[in-house]
Amino acid sequence: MESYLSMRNISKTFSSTGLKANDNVNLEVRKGEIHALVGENGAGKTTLMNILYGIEQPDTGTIMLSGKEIMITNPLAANKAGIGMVHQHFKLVNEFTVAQNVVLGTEPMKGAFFFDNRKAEADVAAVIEKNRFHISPEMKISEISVGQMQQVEIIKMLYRKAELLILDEPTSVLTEQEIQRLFKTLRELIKQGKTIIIITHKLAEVKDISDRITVMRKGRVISVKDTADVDESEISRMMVGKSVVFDFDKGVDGCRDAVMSLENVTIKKKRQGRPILDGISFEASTCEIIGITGVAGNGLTELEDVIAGLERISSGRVYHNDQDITNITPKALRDRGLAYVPTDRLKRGSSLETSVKENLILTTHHDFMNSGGVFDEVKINEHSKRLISEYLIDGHADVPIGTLSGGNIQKVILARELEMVKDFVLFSEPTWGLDIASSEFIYEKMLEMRARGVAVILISSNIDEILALADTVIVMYRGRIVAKKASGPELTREVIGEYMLGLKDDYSTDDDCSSDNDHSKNDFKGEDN
Amino acid sequence: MKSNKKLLAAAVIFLLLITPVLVFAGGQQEAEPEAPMVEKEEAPEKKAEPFALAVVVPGVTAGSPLYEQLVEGAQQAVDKYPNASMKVVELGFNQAEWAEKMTSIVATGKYDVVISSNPSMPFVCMELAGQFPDQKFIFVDAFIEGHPQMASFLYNQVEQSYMLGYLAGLITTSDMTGANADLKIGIVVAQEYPALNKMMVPGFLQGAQAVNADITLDYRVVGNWYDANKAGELAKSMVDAGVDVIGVICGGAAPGVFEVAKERNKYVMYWDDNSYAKAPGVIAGCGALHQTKLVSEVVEDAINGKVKFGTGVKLNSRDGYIEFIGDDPNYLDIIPAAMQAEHKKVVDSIMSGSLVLEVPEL
Amino acid sequence: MKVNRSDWFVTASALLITLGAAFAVMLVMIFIMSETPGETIYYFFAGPLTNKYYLGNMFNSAIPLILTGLGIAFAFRSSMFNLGGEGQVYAGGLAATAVALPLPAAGAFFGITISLLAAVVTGAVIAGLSGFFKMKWRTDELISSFLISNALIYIVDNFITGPLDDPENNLLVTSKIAEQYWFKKIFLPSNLDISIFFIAIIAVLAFYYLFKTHQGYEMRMCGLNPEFARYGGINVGKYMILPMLWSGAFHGLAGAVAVFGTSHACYKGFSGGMGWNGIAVALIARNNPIAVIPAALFFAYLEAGAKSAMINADVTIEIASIVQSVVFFLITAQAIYNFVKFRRKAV
Amino acid sequence: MSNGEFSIPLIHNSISIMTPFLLAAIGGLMTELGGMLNIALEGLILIGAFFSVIFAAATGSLFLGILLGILMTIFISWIFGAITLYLKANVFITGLATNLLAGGLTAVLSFHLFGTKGVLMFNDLPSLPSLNVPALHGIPVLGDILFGHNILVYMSWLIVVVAWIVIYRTPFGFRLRGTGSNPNAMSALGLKPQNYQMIGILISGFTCGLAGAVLTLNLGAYVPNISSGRGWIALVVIYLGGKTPFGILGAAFVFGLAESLSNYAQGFMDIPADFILAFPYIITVAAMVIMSVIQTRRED
Repeated sequence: MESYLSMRNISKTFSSTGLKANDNVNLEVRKGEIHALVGENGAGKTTLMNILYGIEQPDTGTIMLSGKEIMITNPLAANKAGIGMVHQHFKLVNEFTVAQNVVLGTEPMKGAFFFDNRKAEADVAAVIEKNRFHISPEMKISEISVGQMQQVEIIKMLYRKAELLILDEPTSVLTEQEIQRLFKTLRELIKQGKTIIIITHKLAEVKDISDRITVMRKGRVISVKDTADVDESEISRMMVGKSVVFDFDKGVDGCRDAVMSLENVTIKKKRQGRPILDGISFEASTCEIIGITGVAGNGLTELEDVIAGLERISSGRVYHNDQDITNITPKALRDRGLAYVPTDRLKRGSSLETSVKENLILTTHHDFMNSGGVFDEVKINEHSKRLISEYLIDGHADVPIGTLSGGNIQKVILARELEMVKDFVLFSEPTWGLDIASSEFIYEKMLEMRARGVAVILISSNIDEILALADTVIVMYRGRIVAKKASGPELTREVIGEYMLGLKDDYSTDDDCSSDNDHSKNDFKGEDN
Repeated sequence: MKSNKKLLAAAVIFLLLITPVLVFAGGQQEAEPEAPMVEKEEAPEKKAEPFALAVVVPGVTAGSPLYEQLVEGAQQAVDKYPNASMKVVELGFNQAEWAEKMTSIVATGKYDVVISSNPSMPFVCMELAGQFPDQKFIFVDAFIEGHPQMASFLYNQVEQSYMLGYLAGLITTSDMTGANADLKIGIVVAQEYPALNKMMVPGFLQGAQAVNADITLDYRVVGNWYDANKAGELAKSMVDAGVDVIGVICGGAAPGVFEVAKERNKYVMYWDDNSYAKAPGVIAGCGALHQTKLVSEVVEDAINGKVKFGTGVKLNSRDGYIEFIGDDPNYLDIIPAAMQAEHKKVVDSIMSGSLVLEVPEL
Repeated sequence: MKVNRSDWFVTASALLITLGAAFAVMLVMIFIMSETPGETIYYFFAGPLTNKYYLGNMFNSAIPLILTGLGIAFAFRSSMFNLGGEGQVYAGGLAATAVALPLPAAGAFFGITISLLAAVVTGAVIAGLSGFFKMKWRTDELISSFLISNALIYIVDNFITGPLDDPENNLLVTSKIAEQYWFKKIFLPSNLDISIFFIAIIAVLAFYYLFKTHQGYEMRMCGLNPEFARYGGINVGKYMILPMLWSGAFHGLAGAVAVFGTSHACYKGFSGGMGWNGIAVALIARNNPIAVIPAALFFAYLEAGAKSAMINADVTIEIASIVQSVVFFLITAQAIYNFVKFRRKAV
Repeated sequence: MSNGEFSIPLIHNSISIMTPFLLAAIGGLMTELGGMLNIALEGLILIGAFFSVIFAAATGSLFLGILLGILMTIFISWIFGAITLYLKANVFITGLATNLLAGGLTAVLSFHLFGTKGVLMFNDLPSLPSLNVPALHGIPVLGDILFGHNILVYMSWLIVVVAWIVIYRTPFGFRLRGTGSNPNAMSALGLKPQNYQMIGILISGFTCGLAGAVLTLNLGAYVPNISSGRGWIALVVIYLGGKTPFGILGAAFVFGLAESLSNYAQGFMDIPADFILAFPYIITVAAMVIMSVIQTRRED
């Protein structure tokens, strides 16, 4: 079958790092297919797609589209050629509405000078209608959920009449249900004659959605296969050289003493009708991983902040070892031994311009003083050297942490936090965007903590992760706990999914339930039509 | 941390580099102390002893009539003598730097005499004079007595201000087109300084009150010497408060007052210089200090070695260095003849010495 | 290490390019404006170094710049913007003078100590106020420090020309402080005084404080990434006030040192430019306390050169500001660094 | 004395005082929205002040003077922008550099062209025409306050409205805001954030040129340093005005009123002038702190 897109002999070396990101790569994509580009982090997938989208220029190689060689010098040229890309990290202007974000750069005009906002909204509404998205064009980005933000990114490209759509790790921030929605949308787009390239390293999804697969490793193409011809472990082998399956032991019985407990924790903000957190109560106990999940925008972030002491609560109590620690400062909490691996590892978890060494001593720098009150460089160097080898961090102690790969940054954070663990640790989205090997490393550490008797709180929107690790699963919906269940065979992703979407609720009166469901701008309204 | 080590190294190297320069410069200086760089061009065809004059402007020449005249007067004198040369140096507005800059000038050893114009200059140069006992200073618009290296000439600014104040008083009590019923005159100053507070403002008010003791003075400060728009706004608010004659002692900010006076048909009094032409029809009275003449004479004396150092001279209007400009066509146009006559009487009585206005202790 | 040395080279080369460009502009200007360009160039570049008096004064004028530079570096390292340097220097100078004047007979050590302390505290309180507003109500410290400083300048003016004015002279200046407080001159006939050694030590201590103590570490972390700092258990609010206190303290000290070392009295407007130039010095030094010393010297050199050229040759002082502007335009230009880096790679 | 009769001229004068702040602040807003702090406003005003009056004197036409003065200011702002954006220099330092350049350049040119670094008087220059609509002037109070200003005052109001339209109703303003808010969103779509920032800087050159023209053409004279810190105040006005054109109009008026009040206060308040001169700054900082207190309260 004739190739729709063919990228030939693409090579790219980054001058700043000397890294050869793409080494003579060939990619063939057929019209009307969903083509999965898989590989571990750093395999060169994103670079290849950035070249296709005109963000990077290749050192060598040619790009042919519908049999014609094209030059793609910038994203505008890519748009013109009918290529659109949805980035892993959304590129949206928070202050603008959905419609405004979509039309940015190709605004509909009223007369020669004026931007026609009404027409923008109408045009975007038409695109939304046609592709059956569920989002309102006049809402501001700051008001919508992560899943909806991704829809906006896709709408942006459809509005630009993209025929070939590139999606970079589109599912990394989505819930199971949102992923299914996305896939439905993608299939819909294929029906309309579009072509899609999807970058991912989640094997189940590859199997589920794609027609063909190109596997990359270390800047080269390893293999091109029809999806039907391979199974997950085979893909995985091609990606990393070995097969990976997550299957961990559950926690030991007994040894369950409450370490940290929340009682009726509530956050109310002025001018917001519904509390952001509403009567949250649970206990994190020793020898246990407690998994908290939910769709983004339902209170996970706030709960993370509350546990970490970064957000004040309006009412309720928080206890640590039976001592009231409600609304104490993050510093006081740290002094009590809170170890915490945050969701936002780039903004919160690390200081990008600071050296790895200095990042490693954030929470413990008081311990590195010599008698004169001055930093003991020798001690600090030994400390960082030890952690770098212990946590398999690929990077030098003296370079800014921002120059490390995402997985290595996460390992630095992990090393720092786990070094100071006393009796409880909080992980939030610990494997977000990481490759399999790094994720596995983190899971091992987490289990190691549990084995040591530490109370582990795992906040994650990744259901697989929750199911694989958590001994107790808590599901949040609209700021409330809607389910708290011990793990077991009957707790499947489907069950959790129903709770996440508010379809089931173990803790509410009927009144609450009905009022929950008629929320007009609900993302998932009319889900199954 | 790396980058800091790097910068630390840079700092150390820089200091190492600078050290020999420092040592070298010091050594050289000791070898030939006080060795000035001799002006090579001055050497040929000299019959008389060469005479080098430094004209030091404590501030900026441009925009200040007195400093302009200082430079002009010195130039006139120097031009007459081929053996004489001069160099103008401006000290800028930061008084804290004056002494240092003055020292730099004197330390060159190039200049036989330093001339400057400002009541504060004797004080600025006092310490310096001790360090350089051969240096001679001449100060105009300043007073110091008994210092062997210094000669000084002080204008009786009370007289000038009194003349202007008297005219202002006449105008505000008159029925001239711009005058109103309020017995109010005003003055806009850039900043407050001793000569202003002790001679000029009191003299101005005294003159006005000699016309009518009920006249009051509206006194406002711009805050700097250059914000002409602010001066204009102040003038507007004064006019709104009933002022019809405004004295301006605010240097570069004065055009703001001129503009407002023009718009609102009010009158301006101007010190130290015949400046009627700067705002015809608006400046109703101008005093003048004949600094050009004074400086030219003094410098000539200096070139001929005739200046008596150690003296302080107070110059009154009868000495011919202070004057009210009463013959300018602009003045004659604006002021009614009767008023001119009345004003002339007072001016004459001061010039003749029958009305004595003492210079206060500065 | 290898990487390091090449970075060194890049920084130095980029600096040379910048200075080269400034030099070129300078030459062009001198050739246009001066009738004796050779002489002017000589006095501009060599002038400050050929004569003990100029050289000493150049170093002397670097002293307050080092302090204000340190003050700004501390603030910037913590991502706090102190635009109120001018007023803080001025108020510091006044405070020191106001404390020293009523103590004409106290011992030198005691008098100097409490005067400097007064200056440091005054500066710190003024700048700290902006930090406090920021911590408490998120008031933009950049604007508030600037406004407070502007208001203060007038108020300090009033003290100098009013209550503290010296009736003996015709200057806008306070009375002279007692002679035992004057800092010892070390390089006569210039004004350079002993404080330069102390200032150098202060710069080194500042470096140690910033990079080797836990408070310095916390301050820097707050500056680089406040969320990270808060997450790590650092009291971020404290580091909105503390760096401003330091910054103001350095500025206040700069004012006091200028008075006690050079003018021995508080002149109206003596601080003019010290605050602004401190910002430039700090940025040229990339907010490194030790690099502040050469940066301040460089700055002082440019000023001294212009002064020397003005006094000895026939150009006006403004030529210095044009040359300075060229240096400022290019000194932080990333593209020049990248250019040198790229060329180096290509070789 | 300090009663009713003063309030009308007081407000009338605050309008003329606020005009340069307002103009410079609107230009500064354009760079601010593009995500850059524009320290250079002060220098740009000075450039505009100098060139507009000397060009006006040279051509004998106010219009040409303003036009050429603005062009010159735009040129200087282009240098500032090009070095900042294309050579990737620190915007704060290049802003300071622009201010230094403005001071140096005007002095050197003034010395070379007119032989003085001091005041340049151009007595033959016509003064700026003012707008008087006799019919509307009759409206009590408001008529007295709103009319009788020079045309540049009305132009500044027009510019506020145009700025609002440009910022909120044109693709340019839309992209400019996008640039300041998230430059990555712009570059991901192939739009170059620098281009919009550059235009923002050039607009600030335009309005600062006009602000400068107000200062000198009002007087028919140029005084060195005539900008007298107005660019810095403009920066304050941008923040105080909440970074919106009409907010800036309000903030500029507040500052103008404070300044005007202090001018009038010198006449009847028996406290040292220095304190009165400090007054506008104290008022502004107090207003700023109070505003942030209110805002924090509201958010909690």
